[in-house]
Amino acid sequence: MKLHEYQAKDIFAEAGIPVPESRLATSVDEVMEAVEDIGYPAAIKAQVHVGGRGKAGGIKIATSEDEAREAAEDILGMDLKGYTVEKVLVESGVDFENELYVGITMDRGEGEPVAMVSTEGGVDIEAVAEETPDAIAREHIDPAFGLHPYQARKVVYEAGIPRDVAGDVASILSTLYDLYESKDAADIEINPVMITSDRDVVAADAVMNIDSDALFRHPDLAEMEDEAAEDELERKANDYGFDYVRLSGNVGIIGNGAGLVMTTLDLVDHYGGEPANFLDIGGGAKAERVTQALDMVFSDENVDAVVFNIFGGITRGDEVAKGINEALESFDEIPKKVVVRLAGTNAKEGMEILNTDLVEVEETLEDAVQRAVENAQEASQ
Amino acid sequence: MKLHEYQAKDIFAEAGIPVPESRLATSVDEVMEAVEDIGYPAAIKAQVHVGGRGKAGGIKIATSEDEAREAAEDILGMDLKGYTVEKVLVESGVDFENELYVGITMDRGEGEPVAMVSTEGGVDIEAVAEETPDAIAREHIDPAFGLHPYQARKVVYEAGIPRDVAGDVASILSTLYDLYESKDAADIEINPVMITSDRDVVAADAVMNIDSDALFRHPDLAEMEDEAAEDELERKANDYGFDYVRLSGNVGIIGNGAGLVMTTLDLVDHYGGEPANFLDIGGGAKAERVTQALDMVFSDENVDAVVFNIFGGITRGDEVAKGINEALESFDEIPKKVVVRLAGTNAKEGMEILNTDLVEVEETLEDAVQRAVENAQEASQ
Amino acid sequence: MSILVDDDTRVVVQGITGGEGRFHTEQMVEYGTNVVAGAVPGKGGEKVNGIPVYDTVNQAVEEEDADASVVFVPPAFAGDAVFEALDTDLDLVVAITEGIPTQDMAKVNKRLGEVDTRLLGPNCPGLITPGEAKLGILPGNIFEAGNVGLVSRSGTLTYQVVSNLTDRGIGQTTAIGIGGDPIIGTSFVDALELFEADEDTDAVVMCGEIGGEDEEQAAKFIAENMDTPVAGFIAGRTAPPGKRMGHAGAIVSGSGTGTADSKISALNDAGVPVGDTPNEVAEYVEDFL
Amino acid sequence: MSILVDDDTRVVVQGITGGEGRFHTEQMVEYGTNVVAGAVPGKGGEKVNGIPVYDTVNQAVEEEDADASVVFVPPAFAGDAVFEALDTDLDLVVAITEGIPTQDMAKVNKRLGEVDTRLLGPNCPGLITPGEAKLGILPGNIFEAGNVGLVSRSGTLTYQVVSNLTDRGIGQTTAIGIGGDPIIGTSFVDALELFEADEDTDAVVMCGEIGGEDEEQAAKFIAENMDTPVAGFIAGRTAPPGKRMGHAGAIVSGSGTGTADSKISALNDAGVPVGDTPNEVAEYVEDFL
Repeated sequence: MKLHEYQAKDIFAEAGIPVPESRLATSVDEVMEAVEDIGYPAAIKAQVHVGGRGKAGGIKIATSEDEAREAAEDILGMDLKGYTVEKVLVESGVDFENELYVGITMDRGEGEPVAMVSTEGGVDIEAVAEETPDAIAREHIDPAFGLHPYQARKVVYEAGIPRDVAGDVASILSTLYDLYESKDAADIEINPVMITSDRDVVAADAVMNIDSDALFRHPDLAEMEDEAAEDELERKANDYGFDYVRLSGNVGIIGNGAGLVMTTLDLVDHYGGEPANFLDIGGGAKAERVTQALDMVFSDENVDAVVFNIFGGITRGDEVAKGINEALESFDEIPKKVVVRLAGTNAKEGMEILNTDLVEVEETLEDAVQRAVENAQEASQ
Repeated sequence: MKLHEYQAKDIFAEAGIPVPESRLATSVDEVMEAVEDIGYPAAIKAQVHVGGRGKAGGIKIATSEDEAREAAEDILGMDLKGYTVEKVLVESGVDFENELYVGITMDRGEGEPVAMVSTEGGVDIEAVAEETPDAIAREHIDPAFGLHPYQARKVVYEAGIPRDVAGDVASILSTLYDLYESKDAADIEINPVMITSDRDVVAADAVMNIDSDALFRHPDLAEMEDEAAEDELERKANDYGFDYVRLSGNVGIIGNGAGLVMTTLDLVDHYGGEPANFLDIGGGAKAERVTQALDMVFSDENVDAVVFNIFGGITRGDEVAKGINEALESFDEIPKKVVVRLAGTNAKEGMEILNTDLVEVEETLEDAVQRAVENAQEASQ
Repeated sequence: MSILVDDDTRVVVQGITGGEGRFHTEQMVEYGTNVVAGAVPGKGGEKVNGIPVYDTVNQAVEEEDADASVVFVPPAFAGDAVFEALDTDLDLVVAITEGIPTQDMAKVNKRLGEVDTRLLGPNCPGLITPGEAKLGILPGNIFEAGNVGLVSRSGTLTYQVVSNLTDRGIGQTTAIGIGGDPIIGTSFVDALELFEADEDTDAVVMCGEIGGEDEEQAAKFIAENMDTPVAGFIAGRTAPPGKRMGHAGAIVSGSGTGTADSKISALNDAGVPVGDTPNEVAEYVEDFL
Repeated sequence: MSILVDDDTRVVVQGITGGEGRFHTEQMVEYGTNVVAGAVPGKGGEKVNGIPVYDTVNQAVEEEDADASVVFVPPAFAGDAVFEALDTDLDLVVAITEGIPTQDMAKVNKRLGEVDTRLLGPNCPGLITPGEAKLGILPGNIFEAGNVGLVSRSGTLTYQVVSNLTDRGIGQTTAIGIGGDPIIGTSFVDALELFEADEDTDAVVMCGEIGGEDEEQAAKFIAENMDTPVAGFIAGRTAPPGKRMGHAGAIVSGSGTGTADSKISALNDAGVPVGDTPNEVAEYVEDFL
C-alpha cells in the first residue's frame, strides 16, 4: 500500500527527519493561502501515486503569486498518467547544493533488507542502478539486529557522501530503518535528500510503501489508504479485495491462483486472443466471490467473452458452480458468453450443478481457452 | 541500581501489567489517608532495598483502622537490616488462590537472558532454585530476536501454570521482557504473581534492577536512584563513585582493580590481619581520587592502619603519589599509619615523589600487607 | 521412493482447531497421512478427529515423536508459529498460511540459517508423495504415484500440470509447491537437489513464473549439477511490465531479469525444454521417460 | 612463539583520537606494536602520531591490511564499535572499554557465534606478547619474553603475578587479560586451549576470582585436555557472601558455586596448585620449569 508524499513526510517529520515547511491544499485558494504563509520560492506538488511526477508536469516551482496561481490551476484537476490530481503539497523551496538518494527495501534474493545510499539523488534511481550500479552503496541489514549505527555510517561513507554532512545523512538513514521496521514498510526512500547552502540536510521527497500483509498491525496507516486508482474497475477490484489488473484485450479471464491465471492469460495469447484482464479470486472462494468476479468482467465494456478457469485445492468446484449459477440467473440475458472449466476438489459435483443453459463447459484448460477466444472473435465481429 | 517496589510497580502498571491499587506514604497520617481510600484489607510495605522484608517485619496486613495505624507506626522509621524505613507502600490486599513466580535475568554462563516461571511463588525463589530446581521452568532468550510469544507460552506451560491463566501469565512475561530490554534491566521479577479467586492475575510484588552501566540511556530511571545505603561510609563511596564495601576488620585497604584489591584483602587475612574494607579506586585514578579514597578510610573509625597498593597500568604511580602527598599534607598529624606500595606505570617516579615523612614505603605486596597488619595490631593495642 | 515425506512421516498440525486446520487435517488423514498431533495454545488436552492436541509444538513433538509440521495459523501469528516449529527437532515445517508480513519472514529466514530444520513455504500448497502422504492443501485425488518429481511456485498451476501428467499415465514421486512469497524457506534449487538425489525420480517438472531470479538460479543449478532431465513451464509471458499480478513474486520489474523471456532462455540454455502450454510440458516429460 | 599476537600483527585502534586511545596508541607503538591505522567516524584523513585514521574500520582494514583491532571507544558506543570490527576480516578484536551495557554485550555475544573473529574482553587490559606486541593498556615494562603463558580475569592482579614471575627471571610467551564482565568474548578455556597448543608455552598461570563458574569449567578442561602444567590463583577468598566487589564477576552468590573454595578445590582436583599469595604462584611455576 502506497502512502502519498505528504503522508510519508508527516511520518518522517514526527520521527525527526528534517522536511521543508509545507501545507496540503485541495483548491487554488488553499494553495494561495499556503504560499502566503510559506513564502517564495514554493514547490507545488501533485499528490498522486505516480512515479516521475516532475517530468509529467505534476511539480512546479513558483517564485511569485502569479506563478503560484498558474501552477495551482495547472496541476489541480490535471490528469497524471490516468490519475486525477485532487491534492497538492505546497512546500517551501529548498536552495540546495547537492542531491542525494537514501532508501531501504527488501532484497528478496537475500531475504533481508538492504540500505542504499547514493550521491546521485534527484534522478530516476532505477536508471542509476542499471547504468552505474557502483554509484549506489548498499548495506544488507540483519533483520534480527536491525541497522547498526556503524552500518549507517559505513554505507554513507562508501557512497562518498561529503564528510561534513555524513553524520546527518547516517542519522537520517537510521531513522528511516526504524520507520521501515516499526511501520512494516515494503520500501522507504528519500529522493532527493537535499544538502542546502548552509550544509543542512532536508528530505525533499518522501516515498513510503507499506507491506499490505502487515496493515493489521497498523490501523493508523490502513486509514491513510487512498483508493484513487487509475481505473474505475481497478477501484472496484480493490473494494472487492481481488488481485486484478486491467489489460487491453477482449477476453475476460477469471481464475484461482496467480500462476494459473497468468497461465490462462498466456494461453489466450497463445491461441490468438487478447486478454482483457488478470483476475485472481484467490483460494477457497465461495459463491459470493464468484458473483463479484463475474460482475467485474461483465462491467468491463471491452470484454467480449469470458473464460472461467478453476482448479480446486482449497477452492471447491461446487461452491464456484453455485456462484456462477447465481450470478448468471440474475440476468435476463447473459451479457457475454462464459466458458467454464472446473477441475480438482469437488469439480465433478460442480460440473453437475452448473446450469449449461447459461454457460458453456469444457473439460481441459486448452479447450476452454480456445473456445473463449473463438467466442470473443465472433462477438467482436 | 535497584528500584523500589513502588517505582517498579509504576513502570509495570504503565506497561499494562495489572498491579493492586496503592499509594506511597511517608507518615502515619498519609498511611491513614491511603487506607481510607483503598479500603481493607491493606498491605503496609516498607520501601527499602532489602530482601526478605516480610520475614523481617517490614510488611504488615491491616484489616482495620487500628491495625493500619499500628502497622504504620511500627514500620515507618524502623531499622530493617541496617536501612531506616522512610517510605511505605499502602496497597489493596489481594485475595489470592495461587502464588506464581515470573522473572527474567541474564544467564552469564550462556551470555543471554533467561526467563523463569514457577508455580512456587511467594517464597524465596533462590531457595527453590537450589532445593527443587525442576520447580522452575526456564527459557533462554536470543537477545537479537527478543522473547518470541511462543517462548513465553512454552515456559508458562512447562512450569505447569493453570491453563485458565496461562495466557495472562505469558502476556505478563512478554511485557516483562519488553521492559527488561527497553529499560536495560539487570533483573526483573514478580514474586508473587497472585491468581485471585476471580482468576485474575496481579503483580503483588515488583523487583527491577537496572544495569548501572546503561543508566546513561535512561535519565528518568537514573533520577529514581535512592542512595539510602546501609552505612554512611557506603553512601560517601557512592557519592565519590568508588566500588566500596565495608567490612568488620581494622586494616583499611585501598587499591586499583577489583582482583588486586581482593587479593590485598586475602593477604591481610593470610598474614593474620582483618580487612576493614574493599576500596577500588579504579583505573586511571588521578590525585583527587586518591585524596577521596584516603578520606574514606580515615573516616572509618574501625580502621587502625592503612595499606595503599597500586599496580599501575592506566593508573600512573606519580599521580597516585601526588594525591597521597596532598591528602596527607593537609593533616597536622597523620591519623593512621599508611603503608604505600607502588608498582607498574611510573612507579619509580611515584616512589621518588612520595613524602616518606608521612608514609611508609614497601616494594612488594607481601611486605606492604605484612607491615600494615603489624601497624594495625600495634595501633589497636 | 520420494523426497521429504512418506507414509512414515509423523505430522503435527499447527492450528488444527481452526476452520482450515480442521478441514485439511481431515483431508490429510483421509489421504493416509500419519497426523499424530495438533498444537494450539490453550487447547492442550482436546482432541480433533481423535488426534491429541497440545499447547505447544514442543510438547507435541516430544510426546508424539513427530517429524514434520504443517502450519495453518492465521498470518498475524504464523511467523511466531514457524519460529516455534523451528525450535524443535522437526525435520520439516510446511507453512501454508498466506499473507505473513514480509518482515516477519525476514526474521524467520535469519533463524533458518541457524537450525537444521527445513521450511517449505509460506503461502504454498504444501507437498505430496502420492499414495503415501500429503502435507498441505493439495487435492490428493489428482496425483498418482510414479517417477516424476514436480516443483512449482504456484499452487493451482501445479495441479494443472499434474493433471496433464496423470492424464497421460505419468505418476509423481513427490510434488512440491514452494510458494510465491518474496521470502520462502525452500527454493527451486533446494528441491531440484533433492530430486536429483532421489533414485526413483526419473524426470522433473519445474513450474516457474515471472519475477525474482529463482528460475535463473535453478537453470544454472540444472546445467551444472543435474543428470535427471527437467522440463519447465513459466507463467506470465504476456504479463505487461510493471504490473503486479497476484502474489508478490509475480511482478515484472521492467529490467532485464525476472521476465518470462529471461527465465525461458536461461532454462533453454540449461537444456530444459519449456512448454508453451501445461500440456506441452507433459509431452516433454513423456518423451524423457 | 606466542599466541594470538606477535610483531607481525597489524593493529587498528578504534577510538584513536580520544584521550585514552591516543595515549595508549603511543604506548603500544613505543612498545613495538605495529599499529597501522586508526578508525574514528568523521576523522578519516587525519593522522595520529603519523598513523592514518579512517572513518570506518572496514576502510582501515582494507587499506592497511590489518589483522587485529583494539577498542578504546566510550561505553555508550563501544558495543557498536565491536560489531563494526566483527563485520570485517579481522582475526582478533580487543575491547578495553569498561562499562558496556550488559544487554549490548549479549547482542555482541550472539554475533560472535556467527563470525570467525575472536573477541577479547571487554573491560580487560588486553594482551601482550613480550618483546613483540601489546594490544591494550598493560604496562609493557613489567613483562619479559619467556615460556610461561598467563591468563587472568583481573588487570592489576595480572601485573602483580607477572612481576612476581619476572622477578624470578621467568618470562612470558603471552599474557592475556580476559576481563571481568558478565559476558566476555574469550574465556579461560579458550585461552588455555591456545596455550596448550603453543609449543613454546611450558607452563601456564591462571588467575581467577570469585563469581561465575568459568574457573570450574577451566579446571575441567585442564583435567581432560592439558599436558602443560598450570598454576592458579583465586582472588576473593575473604570476600563475604552477597557482597559485590568491583566488577560484576566478583560477587559471591552465597550458594555452592562461584565461591573461592569451590574454585580452589576444582582446580586442585584437576592437579592445579593454587597459591595463597601471588608470589607462591610464581614459586609453583618455578617448580614446573
